[in-house]
Amino acid sequence: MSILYFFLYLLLVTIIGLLYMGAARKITAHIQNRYGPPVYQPILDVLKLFAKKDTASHGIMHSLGPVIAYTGIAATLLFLPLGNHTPLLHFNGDLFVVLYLLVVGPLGMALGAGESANSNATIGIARALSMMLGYEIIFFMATLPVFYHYGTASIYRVIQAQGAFPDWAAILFPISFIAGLFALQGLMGEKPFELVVAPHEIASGPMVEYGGKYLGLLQIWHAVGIIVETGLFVDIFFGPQSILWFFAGTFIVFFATVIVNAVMPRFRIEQAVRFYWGLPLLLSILGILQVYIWR
Amino acid sequence: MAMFYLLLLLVLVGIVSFVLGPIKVLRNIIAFLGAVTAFFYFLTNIKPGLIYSLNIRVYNVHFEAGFSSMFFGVIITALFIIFLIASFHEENDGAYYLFAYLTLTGALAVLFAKDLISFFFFFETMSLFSFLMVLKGKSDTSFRSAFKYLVWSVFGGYAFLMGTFLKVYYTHSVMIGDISYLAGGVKLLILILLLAPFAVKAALMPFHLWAPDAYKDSKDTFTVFFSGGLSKIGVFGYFLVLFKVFTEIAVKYPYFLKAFAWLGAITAALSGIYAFMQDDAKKLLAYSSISQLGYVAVGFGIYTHFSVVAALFHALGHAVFESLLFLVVAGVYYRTKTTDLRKMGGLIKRMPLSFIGLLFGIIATSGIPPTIGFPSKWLLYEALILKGDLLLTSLVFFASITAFLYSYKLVHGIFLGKLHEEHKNVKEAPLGYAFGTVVLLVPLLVLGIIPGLVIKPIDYIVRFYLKPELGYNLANMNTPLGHVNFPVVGLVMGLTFALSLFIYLIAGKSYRAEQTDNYTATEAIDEDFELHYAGEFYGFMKKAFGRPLTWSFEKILNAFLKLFSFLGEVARGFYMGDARVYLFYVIAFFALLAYLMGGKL
Amino acid sequence: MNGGLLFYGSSVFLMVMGIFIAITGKHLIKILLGIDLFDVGLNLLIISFGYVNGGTAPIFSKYPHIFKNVVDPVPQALVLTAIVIGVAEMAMGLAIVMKIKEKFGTCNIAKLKELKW
Amino acid sequence: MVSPILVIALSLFFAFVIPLLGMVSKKLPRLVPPLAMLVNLWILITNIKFVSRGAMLVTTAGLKPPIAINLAIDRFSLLFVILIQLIGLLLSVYYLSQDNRDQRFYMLFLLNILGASGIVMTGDIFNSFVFLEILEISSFGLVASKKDRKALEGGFKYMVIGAIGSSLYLLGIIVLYLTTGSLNMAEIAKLMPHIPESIKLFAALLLLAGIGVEVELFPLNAWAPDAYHGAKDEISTQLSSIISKAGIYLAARIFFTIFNGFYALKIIFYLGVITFVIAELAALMQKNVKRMLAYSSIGQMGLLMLILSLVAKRGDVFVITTVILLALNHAFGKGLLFLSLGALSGGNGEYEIENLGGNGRANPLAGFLFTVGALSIVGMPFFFGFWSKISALISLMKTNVIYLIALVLVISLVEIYYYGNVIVNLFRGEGKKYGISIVPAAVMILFALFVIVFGIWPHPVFQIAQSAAVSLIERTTYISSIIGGM
Repeated sequence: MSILYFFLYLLLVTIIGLLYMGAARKITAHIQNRYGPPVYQPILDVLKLFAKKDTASHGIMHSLGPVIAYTGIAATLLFLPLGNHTPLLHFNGDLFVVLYLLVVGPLGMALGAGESANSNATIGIARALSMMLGYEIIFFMATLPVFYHYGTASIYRVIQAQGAFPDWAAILFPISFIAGLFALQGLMGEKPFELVVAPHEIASGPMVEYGGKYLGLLQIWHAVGIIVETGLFVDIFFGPQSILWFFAGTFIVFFATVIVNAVMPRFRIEQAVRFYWGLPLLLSILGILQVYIWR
Repeated sequence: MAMFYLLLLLVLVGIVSFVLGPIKVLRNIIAFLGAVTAFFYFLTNIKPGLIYSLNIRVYNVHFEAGFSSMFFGVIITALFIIFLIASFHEENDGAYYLFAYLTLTGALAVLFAKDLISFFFFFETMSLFSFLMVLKGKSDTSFRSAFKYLVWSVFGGYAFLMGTFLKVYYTHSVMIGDISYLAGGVKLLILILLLAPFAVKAALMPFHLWAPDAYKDSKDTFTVFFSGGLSKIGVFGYFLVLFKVFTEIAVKYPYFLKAFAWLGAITAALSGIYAFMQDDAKKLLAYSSISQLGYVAVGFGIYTHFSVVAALFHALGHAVFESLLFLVVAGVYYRTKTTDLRKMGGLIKRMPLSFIGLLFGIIATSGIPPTIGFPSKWLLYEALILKGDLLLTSLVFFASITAFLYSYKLVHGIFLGKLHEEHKNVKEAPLGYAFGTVVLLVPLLVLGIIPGLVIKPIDYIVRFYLKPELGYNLANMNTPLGHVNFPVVGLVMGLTFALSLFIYLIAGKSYRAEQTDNYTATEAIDEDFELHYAGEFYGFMKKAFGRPLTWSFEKILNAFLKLFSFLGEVARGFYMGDARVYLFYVIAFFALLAYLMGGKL
Repeated sequence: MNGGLLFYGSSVFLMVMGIFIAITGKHLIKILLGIDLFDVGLNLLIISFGYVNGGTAPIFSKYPHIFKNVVDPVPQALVLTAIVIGVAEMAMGLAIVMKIKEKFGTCNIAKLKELKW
Repeated sequence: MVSPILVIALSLFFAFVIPLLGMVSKKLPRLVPPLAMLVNLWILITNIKFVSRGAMLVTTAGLKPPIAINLAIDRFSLLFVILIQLIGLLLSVYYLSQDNRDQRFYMLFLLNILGASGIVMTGDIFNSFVFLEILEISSFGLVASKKDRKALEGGFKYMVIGAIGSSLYLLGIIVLYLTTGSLNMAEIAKLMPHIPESIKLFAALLLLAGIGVEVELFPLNAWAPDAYHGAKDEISTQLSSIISKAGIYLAARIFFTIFNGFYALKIIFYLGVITFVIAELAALMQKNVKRMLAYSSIGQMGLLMLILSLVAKRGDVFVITTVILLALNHAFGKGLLFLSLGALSGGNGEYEIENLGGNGRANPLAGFLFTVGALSIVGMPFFFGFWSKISALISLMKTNVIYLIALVLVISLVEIYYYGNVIVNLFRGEGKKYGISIVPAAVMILFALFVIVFGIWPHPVFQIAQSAAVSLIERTTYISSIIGGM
């Protein structure tokens, strides 16, 4: 029974993620003075992709790549508290479990895309991994003061320790929060850090050789990814006390990134990495200093 | 006595395999049986607390087996068997096995040594014979590397000897024992000197310069033992010095520990960066090995109960996954005769087992659950945050991100991408390599899911010295900060994988496409088209990081060498005259003496 | 210390001259001669150490009471040995110089510069 | 028991028999030195059990000391004379395989051994001068015996310095004689407390000049690299294994037994340190392996003298034991290095590292032996050098000069550096193959066996060295056993 509950939970989050993607397209379209597709369009896309026959595969790892990617993000989701709502098998959602599981997704995609022997895909992966050297560390450093302040490594306990509006970690640690926002933009792979996919340069990068059900899996990976990434951010900085607040928070954060995405141009890869090693790094270090001073 | 018999057995097996050198089959059988016998003899007969003194008249050699020596001894001996089985595929002479066995003898004796002089003796033995092993390496540059390795190891050994003499001078005892009661700064000096050889063995920056070259140029199978096994002597030494020789170090020298931890983190981070800039698989792995050992140093530097548990667990993990990676690369070299990432690619279809080995190896290296790399990293982070050094934590985290970068570069360079024409008919690595790969995969996964199996003995080692803070049973680990149930993590991953696989299977069919059947905009591609992107893989990082990447410890070392060469030139200049000049020296010498002693004459 | 200042002075002068010649000389034989001069000076010095003003030779005699003022015999014996040794040394040295002349074609010490590296 | 004086007498006899035999047959002279050494060794071995802690007195001309010339042999001297004769035997066996030698060479060789043995056995200080001169003159000849430009140049340099040094040594003896009225070592030692300090210092400095040349102390050792470099490999072996050992003995005997420590040892201490450092640093930059070995040899002697001088700080048996161990390691290890270098270079004088590249691989035996020698000299475990080096460090610790341990270790690292460089180069690339005949190979293997066997089981050597050291340390016993009561 509980296993069924799991599947339903996962399905729900996937659908919500897809709806977010649709919303993003709609928002972008409005900013660019277009009408845009309906919000549920991504769901239709995914269904269509899954239904497609005759998909090209370059080998076993190429096929398994998207599977592993979705595995990784789904497992992460199961360790991430959605506000005060926690899945069955959680143990207070330890930060490091989440952070390390979060990498499984990109790794799976990278392994799969690598086997296709398409240089575009490989370049995309190289960019993705290099970007991690930028945003992951900033994200980590931005969240560290929060965990240190509340004396726990559990995301769930961090949420519980925060209260309603003025007790948010975002307000306690504004500098870290801003650094975290920078990192989130990279984590989501939105412009100006949209280097991995970069359709105009490397033909959507790792995705270039994927079609049909593989692309479908990657789509739902991306959809859950949106929830997990923004959710992690919201959990840590806003401490949502209910699942509704959680989704509201994620949507607001996502909305912000989408707007930035819509109006920004794209960095070059070395610019992006170097950017992260500038101001955001400084901010995150300042955030750490702040928690030291507070204590 | 058991310890002595064990060492004697190893020496004898070494000599017998040397004598049997040309008769290959018999030699291999003897060498193999010797290693296996030693392993089981170790497991059955050597118990913690066993003491033995060997009187060689001139000097008493004292042996004692402790929990820590048991722990490391089992790792080293087991890896030796794996190395040995794989090495039978290579062209080796009898002397190779003699040196290998003597290296093992030295390493085990170091673990057992109870007094500092024997410790030095066996440490030098190990260094000497492992130097000879590197000297017998495969490439033309192995000579240079072996030389470097020798000088560095001996440097470490001599620093240790200096520390020993200082210790004996002030305490009048050569036994390895507490010297915390000593007063003054000399203790700190002794501490640094005693740690030096282990920093060299465990390739802690700035003592790591020998490692990339020596790992690269030693024979591939030996590197498995070299990197996985012998570096454990360094970790053992950290433990020995920081716990057995200095029990109050955390109170007396907290800043030393802090510096040590930072050094470890810098090692981990910088080596990670160097690693993903390499284009040679073995060199990449060498830097990765250095990087991983950096975490161990961090664990020791934090000096709390579960940071040390994490360090020791990570040492075990390093032995497992780094050996696995080196073994797979050795197998690949055996088939393709290259370790250059740019010249390989697409081997996944030809060497699937090696691919699986490497895949799990890099997953463990990156610390992704459910593999052996995860529990130690998790514990380490908990310890770091609990300690409150957030910048250090960030540096360590940075280092573990570099692990993703070099890991992927490795697996992509060898197994993914386009299969090269000349590797079209490559076969799976031979049995010896495959055996090691499969054997190493077992602890890699089992200990990742049930780390409690070895946390218990490790806790036994550490509990004696530090207040136990870590709650654990077979499945769970509890720290004041958090709690992880490792089997559940594994289970969740398994479940979600099943789900994803289910989605994959119910969705539409797919067909197998050729590698040339690719999207390349309008470019027409054929077999000759270079699809494999492996060289300059992270080339743009040079632009991003710029100058710091070109900094290197080697420059400092070179300046030092230059100083010595200058002094040497000056000294040599003295001996370049003719007879009259020499005569003048004599007279001048007496004139000087007469002047100096003028008052006394 | 019965020798006069003259003996000591001249022998020390000889020694210093010998060393000076050996250090400044360019010709191999000149250097050898300098060393020899040094030896001679040394021998003279030793003799003069044992010298007794107005003394007689240290010879065993039936009438020991006549020879009250006997010079010390030991230095003389030593010097005899030293002279012999000096000769041997000179012989060896000159032999080497001969060979050097044969091989190098010169006796200039500044040209003997094979041994540097 | 056979009188040890026969060692000297027979050597002399054999030396002068050689030309006569040479008239009979070209091949006979070659056989004389081994025979002489064997007889000598036999004589010495029969004497072992008669030599007790004190000195065994061998009188000449039927007169008791302090009047006549006599030999005074204690265990310390016996050890050194046996060492010298043993190495002499090994070397003379080595010469058996070479048939292009002049008979005069064998005479010089025998005289050289004779001089060294004489220095070690004599109880008369002037006699030691005579033997020193015999030793030196014959070694000039030996060095120059190669008769090429380098050998002649080295020989000439050695001669100039040696002649001046020994003359100063003679002057020192005379000064001692004038103040004590005796030439007997024991007698002088007995009277030493009565000599004024300034005279003592003056005499000591002069004696140091003569000995310093032999033991290659810093400003007096400039000849050494040239002589070692110019000479044949076997002669270099002889220089390092025999001649310098006689020098060490003389230094110990004079500055410890006669002067009883004193100021001179302090000078030796500083000179030893300087020698050690400068020579090893000079070796670091040396491209010519033979000259490098020469510098290393000088460095080793510096270490040895520095340890020897520590006996002044505390008359410790262990210090002298260490000196003996170092001397043995140097004698066998360095001898092995020179001989195997000869085999590696094929005897054609190409000693540059580049020219030797790969020769160790082409000539595995010689390469192995060179490696063994080098590892022993640098003090690697399982070689005799390990024990001597550890003992040296323990001596330094026991005498409270702990900072010198650091220096010795740093310099040892330098040693490792240049020896390691040579070893690594020997096995790199393709080298030239030279044959090695069985006799030299056997001799080298014997050298190597000493280093390895006693490296694994050092106890016998330690015991012998210790009893010899005890014999030296107890100087009152030595004195009273020669001239009675003190």
